[in-house]
Amino acid sequence: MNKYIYYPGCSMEGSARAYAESLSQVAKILDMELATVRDWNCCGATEYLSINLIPAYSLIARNLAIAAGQVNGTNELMAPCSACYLNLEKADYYMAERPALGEKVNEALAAGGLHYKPGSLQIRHLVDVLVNDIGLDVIKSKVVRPLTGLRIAPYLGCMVPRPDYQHRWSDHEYPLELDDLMHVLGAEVIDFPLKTDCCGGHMSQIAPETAYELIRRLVSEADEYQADLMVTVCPMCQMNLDAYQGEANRFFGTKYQMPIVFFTQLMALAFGIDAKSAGFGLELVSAKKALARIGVEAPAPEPASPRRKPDGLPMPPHRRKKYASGREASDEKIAVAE
Amino acid sequence: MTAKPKFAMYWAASCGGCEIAVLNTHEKILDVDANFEVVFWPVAMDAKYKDVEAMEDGSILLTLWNGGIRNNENAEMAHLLRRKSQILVAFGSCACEGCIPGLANLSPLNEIFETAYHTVSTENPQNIHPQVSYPAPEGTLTLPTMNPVLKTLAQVVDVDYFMPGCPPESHQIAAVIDLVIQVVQGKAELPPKGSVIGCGDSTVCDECPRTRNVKAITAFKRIQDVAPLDPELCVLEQGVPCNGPATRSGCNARCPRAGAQCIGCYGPADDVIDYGARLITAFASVVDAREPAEIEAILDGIPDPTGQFYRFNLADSLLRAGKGAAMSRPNAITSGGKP
Amino acid sequence: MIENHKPKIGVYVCHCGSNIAGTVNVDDVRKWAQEKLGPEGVVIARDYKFMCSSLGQELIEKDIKELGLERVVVAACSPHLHEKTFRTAAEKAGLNPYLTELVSIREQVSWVHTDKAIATEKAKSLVSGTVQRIAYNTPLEKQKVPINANTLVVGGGIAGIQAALEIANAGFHVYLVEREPSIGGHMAQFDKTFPTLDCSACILTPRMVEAGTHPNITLMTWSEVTNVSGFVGNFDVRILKKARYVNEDVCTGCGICTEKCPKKVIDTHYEAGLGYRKVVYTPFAQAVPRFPVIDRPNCTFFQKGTCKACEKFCPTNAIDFKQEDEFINITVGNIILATGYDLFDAGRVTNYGYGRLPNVFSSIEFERLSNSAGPTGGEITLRDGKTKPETVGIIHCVGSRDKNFNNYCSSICCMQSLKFAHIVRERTGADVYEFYIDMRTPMKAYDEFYQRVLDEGTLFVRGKVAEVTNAARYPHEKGKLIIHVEDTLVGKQRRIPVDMVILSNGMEPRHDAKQTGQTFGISCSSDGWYIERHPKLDPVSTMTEGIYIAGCATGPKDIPASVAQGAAAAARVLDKILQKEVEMEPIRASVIEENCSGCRICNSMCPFNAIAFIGDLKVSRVNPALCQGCGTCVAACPAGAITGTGFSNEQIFAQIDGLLMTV
Amino acid sequence: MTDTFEPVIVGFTCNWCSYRAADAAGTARVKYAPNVRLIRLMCSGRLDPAFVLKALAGGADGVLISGCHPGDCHYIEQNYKALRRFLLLRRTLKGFGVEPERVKLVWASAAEGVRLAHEINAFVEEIRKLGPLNWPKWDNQSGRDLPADIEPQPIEEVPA
Repeated sequence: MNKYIYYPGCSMEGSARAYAESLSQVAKILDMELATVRDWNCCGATEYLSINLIPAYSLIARNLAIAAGQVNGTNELMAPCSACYLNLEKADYYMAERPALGEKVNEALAAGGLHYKPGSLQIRHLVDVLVNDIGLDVIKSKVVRPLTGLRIAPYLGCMVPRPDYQHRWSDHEYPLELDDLMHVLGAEVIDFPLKTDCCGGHMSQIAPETAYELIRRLVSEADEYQADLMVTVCPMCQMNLDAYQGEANRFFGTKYQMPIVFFTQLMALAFGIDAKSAGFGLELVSAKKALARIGVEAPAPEPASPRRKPDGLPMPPHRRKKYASGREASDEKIAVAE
Repeated sequence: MTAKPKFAMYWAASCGGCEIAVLNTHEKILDVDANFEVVFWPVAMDAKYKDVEAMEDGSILLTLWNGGIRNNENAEMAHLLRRKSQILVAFGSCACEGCIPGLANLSPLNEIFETAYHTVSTENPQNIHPQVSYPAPEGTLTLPTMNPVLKTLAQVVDVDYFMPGCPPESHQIAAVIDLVIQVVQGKAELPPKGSVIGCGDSTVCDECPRTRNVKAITAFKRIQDVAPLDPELCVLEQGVPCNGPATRSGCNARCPRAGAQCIGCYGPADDVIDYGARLITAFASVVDAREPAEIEAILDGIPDPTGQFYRFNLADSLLRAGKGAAMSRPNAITSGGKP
Repeated sequence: MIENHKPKIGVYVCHCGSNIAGTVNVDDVRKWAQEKLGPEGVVIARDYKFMCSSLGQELIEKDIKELGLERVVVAACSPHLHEKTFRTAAEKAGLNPYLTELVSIREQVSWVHTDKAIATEKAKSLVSGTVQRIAYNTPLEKQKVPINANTLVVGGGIAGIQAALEIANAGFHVYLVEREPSIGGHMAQFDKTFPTLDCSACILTPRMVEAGTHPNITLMTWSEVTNVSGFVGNFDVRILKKARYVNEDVCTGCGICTEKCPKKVIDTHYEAGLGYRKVVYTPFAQAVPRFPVIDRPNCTFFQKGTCKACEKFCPTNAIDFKQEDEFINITVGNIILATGYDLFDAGRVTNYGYGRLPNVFSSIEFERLSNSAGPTGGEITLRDGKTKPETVGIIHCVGSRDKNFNNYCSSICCMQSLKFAHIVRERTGADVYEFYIDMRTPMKAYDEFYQRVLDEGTLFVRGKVAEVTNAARYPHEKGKLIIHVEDTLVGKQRRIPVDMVILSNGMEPRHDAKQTGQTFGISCSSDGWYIERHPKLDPVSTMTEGIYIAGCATGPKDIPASVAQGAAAAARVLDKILQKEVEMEPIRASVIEENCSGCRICNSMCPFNAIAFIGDLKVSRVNPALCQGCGTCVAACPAGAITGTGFSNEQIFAQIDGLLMTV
Repeated sequence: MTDTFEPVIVGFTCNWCSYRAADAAGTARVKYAPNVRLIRLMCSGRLDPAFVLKALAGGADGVLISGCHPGDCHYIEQNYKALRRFLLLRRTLKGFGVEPERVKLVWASAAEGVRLAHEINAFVEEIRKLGPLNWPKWDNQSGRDLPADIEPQPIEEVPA
């Protein structure tokens, strides 16, 4: 029994449900005990650290402090999401590296009766754990339905192997752990050259055209290699490449249909789990055709929810408009402006 | 009265073994009586301090002093006998280098009293703790005051000769007595002042008959764990920490010959600056390992290195002797980094 | 020790211009020494602008003569710089040189501290330490040991060959040991040499032949030094001569065995993995010696017990499958290490795709590719062996000047890359891009060569290449290797599609440099290169007397520099040989036999076997000719029966006292 | 001027590596704490534990021992002997009530001037934290040099 303290992060409960579901299946088969961090909170994702360090680190360190309190036979904290993993590791590293920062963070934590001593947890990413702890041999031994014939583009994204504070990865630019893992599942693994390139990240929110280009690069390259699907280890990569693939296609006038799935989904399939339980059917670019190549029937897609109107309250009028008009806009006008 | 030279012997902080050793010279003791007038020897005859005080300074030819200086009575007597004696001999390990009583220097006085009077090995139902003075109906009774540390005789008064051993071997005592008698009779000369007498000038190994080889020690063991000890081979080479290599000869390697390790009672050999340091370096040098963890594992076989290396010599060790110097250093704590 | 007589000591404090006086109050130190150290024997204390100047030295000499000084303490720079200067000066005035000591108040005080008051106090305490110590210094006489005139040169690359030839030509015997089957080293693999574009083999092979036939050179290839003991003048060296399975006495080097050998394997060594060789082989046509070796792990006979084609066809019956490795012991007076370098493994820079992308080549691969004796006969082609490239990118500083790999500059890569560019353009007419960080062409005629390559139309892009990829973004990139780089002169990111990429990978210390260093008793810097005795003034000597280093063993170098170092090391060795004797520092241990009880603790202390146990007398004895003066046995003796000259217990105890004297 | 404790440290260096490292630090003008006073030995193997005891007894608050890295000894393997003596010495010091951390062994090659400077700074800080080498206040007199006419003065009266 391999024990880990498990930090799920928000994606696992939202957009990356397929990741969460397949992971729980895989963990069961591989005899991994995952003890979820009690009352965990947001890791701050990719944005908060660039805004204000102390509260951002405090936010992360709260999870570390709680997890450290949960140490029971293991001090290994595992996160499947790249951003969560990086943030947790970063906080642990910089709290030790910059004692002044560590002190301030602990001061903040003290308000909640918490304290975190940097270095008391080992922070690991799921792929690292699977390849280096569980081991490829064990994983191979659990394969009952080899993915023979399935061409896979393994894609890690930017945050998992870099900066790799604890030197856990074979290489930062071209790590082969995920390739090896897919290989033992029996799949045909392409030597995907863009495995650590950017997926576009939050550019899809603030500069969609930039994101589209980044998405196009990845998807077109996988297509060039005639991959049946791309596997990813990161909820954000999955989200960007899957949800915005259509937009990118429209933008460039292309017709890529590259399914983007989590690597755990393929593990689950290979371990003999049915496609639905492995989280298939949740993806937007259907993996149906790809799965058919290995004789797996993909579940019917969930009925798409009707497209909703934008959430929330109406916006105030644009400030520039206000000054351009040279007069104060009345409250009523604001209310009806949208 | 005869014109025989006067002889004294005194027993300070020590076990009394030295006195037994003198008596163990058997008929030789008669030579002492024949050649000397024993004027003061509390363990053998009745005498009062005031009798000594009444003597003329320098009137005693030879005083054998055994024991360290533990309390103010010892110190007072040391000064007194120094004044009264022409030749003052630090007799035995306690007087020379502190010996077992000197090990108490590793603990502060209150701890020593605590251990002596209030630990489980002491039956003390009334929880008695001794007082310096006691107002008895007949008048105030006083006891000597303990000094903070035990000192060697030479740390308190000028000493003419040192005679090591715990106790000094009887044949060595006999030889020294013979020598003094010959000197008295004008047939021999005294050795230079400050000499160590009644012993050899090399180390125990010199008198040890065991075979020695190039040493490489892979484990230190207690002697009872080496069974059976090879009777022909160097004890140290068998992993038993034997202090012989650094210890002065003179005992005729009594312990190694008897199948036990030398524990160092004859003290440092000539040219030895710190007895313990010599053993630290000698033992560590022949440890057969290079990795710190391996070395530590081998060193674990010497559970009490301080005791092993300073059992007899602590009160006279470099570190002990230097403590005063360290204390008197004008202000080690300087301000603003200005030494 | 010094009963009632304190020797007369003179203290001299150097200003070293402002080097010392800028941080240490020299006047204060002098006054203090005069007053406070008077009771310790100081009779005169002076300060002077430059003690090491001839006027400064004369000052000391004059005082020795006029004041009858018995000891001299000079507070100046490190003893490693000027100890000899002052000892010689004192000796001129009639004082035994070992009665003069230097106190380092420059390297250890003025240069490393800033607060003048603190620095001055520290200087005083250091002076005090040495004043106390020097009272116990004794006059010593240098010992002389004869020098064995034979020399061992390790490594048969161009530096080693040069060194061996220089010494051999001077009439002394040299053992040249090389672990490959042939001498020649890396230079034998190259096609052209920069900047003259000489054919590498054409200029190298005459030297190889000379070394191979020189009556004063014993050539030992396919051999390795396994053990070295002894010291300058008399090193005992054990050499492993690996079995060649060819009897060198009868082999004529006709090559029939190679021709007839039915098995080919990839030649990862000489051909850098681009070509093949037979199992019984000489690495290249001009190999010296010409005897082949049998590659035992690949030989069909050794694997399966059959074949023996080579044996059957050998006209002189030189094949000897029963040959075994043997050890040869030699004695030499001096050793030159010219062990060279390893090429940086370009595959470590994963973003350049070496080993993954077929048309990415390492520098040594390109050397073989362009070599007319190479696998393509000098045709420059892509990995398919046919296609000529139309565009070639050459990337500089692969693994060098990169904190992820090696911080140092490999010094030859700029010139090597220029040479590649020239060859590519000359032979294929392809467009060539050079991607460089800085161009470094400082030696004779190097920059002119750079200009020439510029004029030939090679395109230079200044910037560190981010990656080499086959992932095309645009149609024109399809099927190409795309070099992604920030062009720092234009200020833009560029993607340059090429057919072929050549990585100018740099040099690394030999993978076993540390181990070799330990065999010879020399050490490596943190980068792994051997440390010179002095980086500027003594670049071919090491801290170990009698061991010299030349060529790339000390750091990246080009051919002229390696040759110069080989010759320089040889000159140093000849200097030693011609002196016939070597002066040894008289720092020695000796046993006071009356105090020695023969416990034999010290017997295992000496790695030079200088301590012998005299069974009859039950004492140990130090052989002064073998003693190197480390003092380990002195510190180990439990009876205090071993003394060490120059660093006696009394000296060190007194120095401790002095250092801790209240200042 | 602050009241920080400035420890006095005696350092023993090997002629071939750490003494040269100190030279290298000097040549490179690397600044470090002025608290260490170096003594040059030919080899760390020359280090007699008595030197360390002498330095501590003489008023040093710490002792730094430095030699070539394991395997790099100029005299082949003597630094291993230094290591063994150092380890046993530390154990013995502990028995004396002296913090073993006051004696530190540092390997530094001739090229490691900067590292040696860092190690010195770190050691000075460690000793600063430990404070002065305060012998338990049992005794205020030194050894054999005691004039015969001075009576020993007990610091505190405890009955015997």
